[in-house]
Amino acid sequence: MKYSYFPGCSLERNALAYHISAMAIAEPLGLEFIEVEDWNCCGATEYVSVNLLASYALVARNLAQAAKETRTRQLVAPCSACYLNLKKCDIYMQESPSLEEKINIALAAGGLSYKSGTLKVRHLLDVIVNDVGYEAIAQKVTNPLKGLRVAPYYGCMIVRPKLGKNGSFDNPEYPTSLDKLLKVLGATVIDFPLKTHCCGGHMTQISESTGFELIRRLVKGASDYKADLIVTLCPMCQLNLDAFQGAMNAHFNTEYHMPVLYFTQMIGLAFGMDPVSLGIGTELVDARPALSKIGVEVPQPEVVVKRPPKEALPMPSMPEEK
Amino acid sequence: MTSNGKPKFAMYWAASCGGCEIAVLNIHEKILDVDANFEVVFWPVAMDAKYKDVEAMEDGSILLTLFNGAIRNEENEHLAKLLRQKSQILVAFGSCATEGCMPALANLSPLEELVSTVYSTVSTDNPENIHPQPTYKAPEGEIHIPKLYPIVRTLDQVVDVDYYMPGCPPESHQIAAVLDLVIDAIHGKATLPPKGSVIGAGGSTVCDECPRKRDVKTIREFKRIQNIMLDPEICILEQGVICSGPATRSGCGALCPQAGSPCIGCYGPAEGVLDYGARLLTAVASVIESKDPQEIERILEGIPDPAGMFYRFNLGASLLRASKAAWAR
Amino acid sequence: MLPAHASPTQQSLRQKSFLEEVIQNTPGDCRLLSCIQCGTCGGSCPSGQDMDHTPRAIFAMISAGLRQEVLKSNTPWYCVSCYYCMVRCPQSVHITDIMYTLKRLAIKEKVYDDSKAPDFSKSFIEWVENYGRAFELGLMSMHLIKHNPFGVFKMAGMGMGMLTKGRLAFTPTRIRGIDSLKAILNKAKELEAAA
Amino acid sequence: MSERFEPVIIGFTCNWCSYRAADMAGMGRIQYAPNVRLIRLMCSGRLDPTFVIKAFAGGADGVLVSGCHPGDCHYIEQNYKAMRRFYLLRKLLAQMGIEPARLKLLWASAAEGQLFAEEVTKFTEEVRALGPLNWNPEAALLSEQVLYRQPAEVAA
Amino acid sequence: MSKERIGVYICHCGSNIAGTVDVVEVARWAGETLKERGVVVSRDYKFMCSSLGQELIQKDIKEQGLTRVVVAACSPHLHEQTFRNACKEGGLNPYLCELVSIREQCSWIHSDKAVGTEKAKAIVSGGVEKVIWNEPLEPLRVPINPVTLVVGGGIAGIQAALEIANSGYPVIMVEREPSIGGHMAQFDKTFPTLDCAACILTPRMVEVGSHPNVKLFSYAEVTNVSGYVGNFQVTIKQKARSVNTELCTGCGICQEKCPKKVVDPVFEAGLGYRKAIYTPFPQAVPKYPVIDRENCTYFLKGTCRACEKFCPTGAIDFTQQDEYFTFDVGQIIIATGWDLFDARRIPQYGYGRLANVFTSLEFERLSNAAGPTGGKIVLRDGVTVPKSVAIIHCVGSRDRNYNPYCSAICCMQSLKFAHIVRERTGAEVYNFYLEMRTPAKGYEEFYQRVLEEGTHFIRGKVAEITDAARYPGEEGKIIIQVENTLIGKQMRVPVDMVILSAALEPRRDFKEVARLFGISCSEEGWLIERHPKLDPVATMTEGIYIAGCAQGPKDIPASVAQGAAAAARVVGKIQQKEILMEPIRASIDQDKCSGCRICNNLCPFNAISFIEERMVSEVNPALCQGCGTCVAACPAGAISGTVFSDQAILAQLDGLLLKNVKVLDFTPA
Repeated sequence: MKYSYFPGCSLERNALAYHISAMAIAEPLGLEFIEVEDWNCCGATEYVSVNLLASYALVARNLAQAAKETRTRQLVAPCSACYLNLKKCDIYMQESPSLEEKINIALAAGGLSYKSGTLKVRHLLDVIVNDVGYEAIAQKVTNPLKGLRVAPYYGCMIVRPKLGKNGSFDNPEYPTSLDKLLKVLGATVIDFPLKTHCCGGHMTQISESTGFELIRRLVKGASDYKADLIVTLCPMCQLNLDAFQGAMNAHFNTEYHMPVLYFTQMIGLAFGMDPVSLGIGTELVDARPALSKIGVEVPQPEVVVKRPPKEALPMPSMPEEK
Repeated sequence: MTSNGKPKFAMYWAASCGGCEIAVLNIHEKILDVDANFEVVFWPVAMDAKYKDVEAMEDGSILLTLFNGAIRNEENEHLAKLLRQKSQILVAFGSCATEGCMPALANLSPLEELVSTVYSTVSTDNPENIHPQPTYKAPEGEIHIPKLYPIVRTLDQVVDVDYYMPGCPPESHQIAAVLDLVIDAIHGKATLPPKGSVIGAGGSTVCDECPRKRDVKTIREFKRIQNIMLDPEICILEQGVICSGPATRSGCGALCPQAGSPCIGCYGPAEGVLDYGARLLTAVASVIESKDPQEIERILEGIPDPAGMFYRFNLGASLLRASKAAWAR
Repeated sequence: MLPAHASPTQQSLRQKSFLEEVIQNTPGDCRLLSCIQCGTCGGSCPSGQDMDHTPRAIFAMISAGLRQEVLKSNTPWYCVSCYYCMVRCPQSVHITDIMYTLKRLAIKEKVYDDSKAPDFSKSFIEWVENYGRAFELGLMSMHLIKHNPFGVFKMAGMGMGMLTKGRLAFTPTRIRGIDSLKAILNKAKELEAAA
Repeated sequence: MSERFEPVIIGFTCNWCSYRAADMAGMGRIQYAPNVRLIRLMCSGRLDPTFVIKAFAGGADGVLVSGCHPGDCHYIEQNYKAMRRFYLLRKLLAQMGIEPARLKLLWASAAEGQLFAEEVTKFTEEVRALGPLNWNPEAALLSEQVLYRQPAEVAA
Repeated sequence: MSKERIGVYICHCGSNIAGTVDVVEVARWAGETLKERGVVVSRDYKFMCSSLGQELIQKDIKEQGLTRVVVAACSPHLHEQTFRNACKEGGLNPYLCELVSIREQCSWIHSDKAVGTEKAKAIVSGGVEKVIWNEPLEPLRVPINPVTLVVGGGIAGIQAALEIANSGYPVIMVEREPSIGGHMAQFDKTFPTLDCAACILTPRMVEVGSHPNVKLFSYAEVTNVSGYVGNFQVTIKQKARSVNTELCTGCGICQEKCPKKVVDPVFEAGLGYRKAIYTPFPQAVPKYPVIDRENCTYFLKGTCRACEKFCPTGAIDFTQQDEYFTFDVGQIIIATGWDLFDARRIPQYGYGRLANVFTSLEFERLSNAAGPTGGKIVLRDGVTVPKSVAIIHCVGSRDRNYNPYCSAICCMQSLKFAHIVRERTGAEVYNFYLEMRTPAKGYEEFYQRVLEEGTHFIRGKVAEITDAARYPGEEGKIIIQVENTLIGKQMRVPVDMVILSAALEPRRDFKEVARLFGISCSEEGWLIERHPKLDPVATMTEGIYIAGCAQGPKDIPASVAQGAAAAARVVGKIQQKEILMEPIRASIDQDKCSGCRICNNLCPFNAISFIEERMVSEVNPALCQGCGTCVAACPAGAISGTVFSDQAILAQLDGLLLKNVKVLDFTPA
């Protein structure tokens, strides 16, 4: 099965682990991902806050680039925000011919065009559970995640809002596809009541206290349910819950230690792949104690601080460097 | 009144096959009554006459004109108008004049196609592909042929008609009866029916005169006559072959069904029916035995040419009259 | 002319234009007119506790024509785009889309009280417009310096962690088709301005 | 002002389901294309193909035939008869040059006001796309195209 | 030029028509343009259906000598009879009046006045052309069978059945469940008076069961309906009870001895158990139990027969088969009731996942003295008494995601629950409401009472119900998250128990019911009344009435009122002895008929027969229903139909296409 693949900015760097684990499991799952040529940022939730039409044009450029790929009409995005932006743009264009016309006028300025409905935008999870299917996944499991208590965490934009005639591929309030997948992998899956609650999005940048509170609720919830780790499918969720967990603990004077991994990493582990090849070890909240429960040994990662190359552009200075 | 005191009689043949003329002659000794009671002033098939003689007559000087044939060309129309002007009683005689008959089936095709079929298709031996020209310069001078109209019309679509006499051709006994009636009327022994009436025909439909045994009807397959051995006793429609009898005016004596062939509808619609084809269609469709759309469509494949089937004689007088291809430019 | 003692609400009710303005600036049929003030949105909102007004209250204020108060409110900037309100709304009001509309109107008129969130959005799109991709390190550091210089220390640990784990890039990536992208975005802005 | 072609459509409905569907659309104030003018029959089984043909011959651009859903007929099964006639009629009309899309069969229950309205609008657009029918065979006789000229003396 | 003198009347219907149709212009146009067609009077009037409007027509009939009348107003289904009667009283045969709809079919569905006006002209023109062909007719008289079928044995059906039976006429009642009583039998108390539901219902149930005029079929369904008002034929399927009711005394030993216990999803709303052989509750009417064959050990495994062994009268009959009975009835009342909204459709309310979230029906059973806990209000563990209870209004109602309508009873029901909880447990009660709707007699007073009892009222639609504790004090509780809209702040209220006042929904099989009885239902599935205000219990199908919640959500007083109203309509009809029917009939012209027999098997009512000796077909007018299918099928044009004759329809067609309008002041719409 061939798919156009839109990694999105996060997967280039902060969520590289998501990207490499997705690539690693693609082959055993029989999936072939063709990266969209010279893709650009989807605008996240920011661009539309400033300029409406340009935000759609920004997304539409990606659709136009992806539509050039003739071997497939399916566009898959692992990032929930990218997935929603791409899908929303395509569906709003279908629903409003005048929007479609305007977007195409803009695209034409860059030598591109896109006919809405050409591509079917999918989330990576949707593709894996529905196109590959639970049975096919089960057959590949060599190292079941037995004994590991996991909190399946979907976040918002994979299931909400309901767009177009078909809505989302899973229930917007109580999705179960990731639960089922993790069960197939052999994990003990908790009925996580906060599974579709918000990770805070960009709130850490807008209002720390608000952002940290949202992180706290989720980490506390998973911890109350005695989860060993949270499994997610969105780079933003992972970033907030993982990278900001320390700052959140400091803010509330708490001591949560709740690792956050991507579902693709969990699939890879169940398939018996090398944890490092799945990007495990790059999480800030150490997942090794949890993974040791299922006998996965992760070597201490090398600390690599890359220096900027010569061609690098000037950087704004960090205050501590002053 | 004419010189010999007898009322004048005319008969004309427009777009038709000539069968109507034969039918009139086929009334046997009755023809003598015609001669005894009428002075035949114009009847191109039977006697020599010139159009200009007719043109010279006084308006209304002909008592009875039997006009057979449809209006295909300019000459037909000219004569229809001329005879209307000169006649007191104008009868649309036979199927062509009343409802278009076979000539009007040409209304399913554009005129260009008809002409090219006649002069250019493989079955035509016309190596030099010569088509008739509207005008031709012969050494003797320029000659012309009448203009063909894009659609065929019935007589009453061109002129006012007093009576209609259906049939292809009208049955001789019916012709005789009509002539008797007119003769009686001349002598004051009978009154003519109201203007616009259909004469020389019955008031019901062909089944009324058909001796075949009839039961309720359910059709699961339409068959064509060449593919079936018809039971001589049983209603033909019940055997799956479309018989126009139920929708066709009686008066012929159900000749065709009696001879083992379905009625093809030459006597036209029953009294008060607006569109013959629609009535026959609705009757036939109503008795299809299926409730499944796909099966119905499959059964209907047994009627490959509904227009030709249901409007065999009546297309010219039908509500639609001609296919769009024929009339739309 | 209204009497001098007319309250701001009475004044604004007569104008009645803000509601229409919001509806017109939101794509599709946002169904704002159908709001029945049930509070499903306010109850569902993850950051609702920190908003000056719940979304429900904002809608009441919009229909009351309290333009300034609405555009100054932090409510839209605290929207995390989780879409809970939108899927739960019993009247199918496109709440999240309306929040985006309010942000755009506020930026256009620069009427917000706290510039932190608008600036974040603006810096984000600046990187996107110049490089075609988001650049987290640049964005986060610039944003922090401007709005929370002391918070930098709090975040420094996390930043260093990210750097050591190789999860932050030092340099932004520039897409090859940046000129084409710029042309597209400029054209889009031109079209929007014309409308 | 743009001169958009507004087709004239005659709609035949049964008294029990489809006319009530139209009533229902009205009661729900569902806005739909104004091009359809309805004739209420007791049952779609009352529909004589003559009516449809007369409508086309008389200037209609489209004809809607509407009744209860198969199996729901107020008269048990008469809508099946309408269905049989409809298919045969459509075949005949196609031969006459009337596009099958100008004749629509719509099953609508008394509860389906929304469906009725939507289908009418859809049908109107389909007929609009086909353009005017303007049925008028006599028009052919007015055309100036002459295939064979005929002088006065030719017959004599 | 028609020889008729036609009067045309255009109704404004207030602004219903006049808002989108220029009625004055239509009247002017008809008066001038259709003059040639015989129109001698053309008027517009505010409300044609008012007595003044009707008098206007009657005056013109007398003074102007009208021979035909066309009224352009609302749908003929609403007022055709009104205007026919008006004409009749004015001295004109009622069938010479034609009502054409320019409201449902024009003004209400268009917003452009020019378009609406032009369309209205065409519609009026169609009516004028048609009315010329209308013939004076007399309605047909048909005797009425005095037996009435009542479908559904809830409170509405019981009320209707008793009213009719007590008037001296026979009733057949069909109930799907083993006992009558309906939802009301499940309740403990009834608002606002807090009467014990069983105390007021049971005597009525007994009366139905023992009434000499009532024949009761429980555990039965109607499977077929044919015929027409006064003369329906209905088929009733009596499901096999596996109990011989001739022998059974209702002693209950079988239920005691039956070893198979199953959850009762119907009467106990899933909160309690019953046996495989059971009556839903002790006071069941009839008293005979039924064997639930899907759960009976004998039917599943072939052994057990405990009930048979212990039955003192030998009434158990495992071999019983479903039986079918056919009855002739004159009229039918449908009172099939409602189903509860499935609260699992709202995952964020946790029903089905959080043990202590209950539905309203579950709570009814929980609080019922005859219920599974004997009326003790406890948590799902069966022991713990809640200290705090949240009652959520509008669950699945007033929500476009589920049901857009208001379920009408939930506010009062929720107040009743609040009262019962306070009274029996002393718990803190929080009612989460959207609007408090208490419009009937004594309802607002009940609200006052509950307010004074100290129940907390929080205005806001609950966002979610969760067991995920966020703050201290929330652990182990169910937390209600909501915006208190009156203060504009989010709140989290931790409680022990939640009651969801779930929506009333149409019966799940509403489509089959509507189809079976040939009546219509709304998009949601509520059966539709003939007129929402003036004819709330009749349907568009003569002789079929609706009562209770089948027509829409309503409380017990309203259901009883409707049951009684339907009964009054039925009795009124019976007492007329015969009914007048539309004289829409087919007839065959014997001279034209050729006996082709095409029509012979087209009539589902067998009204057409073939007369062998004369070789013609004939229509029996007593059997003919007037569908007109044979008229449309006769190849000879020998069959004609009244009211909708070929000429009339073709004329209306010409009218709608404005074929006879010579003045070209018309631009097609």
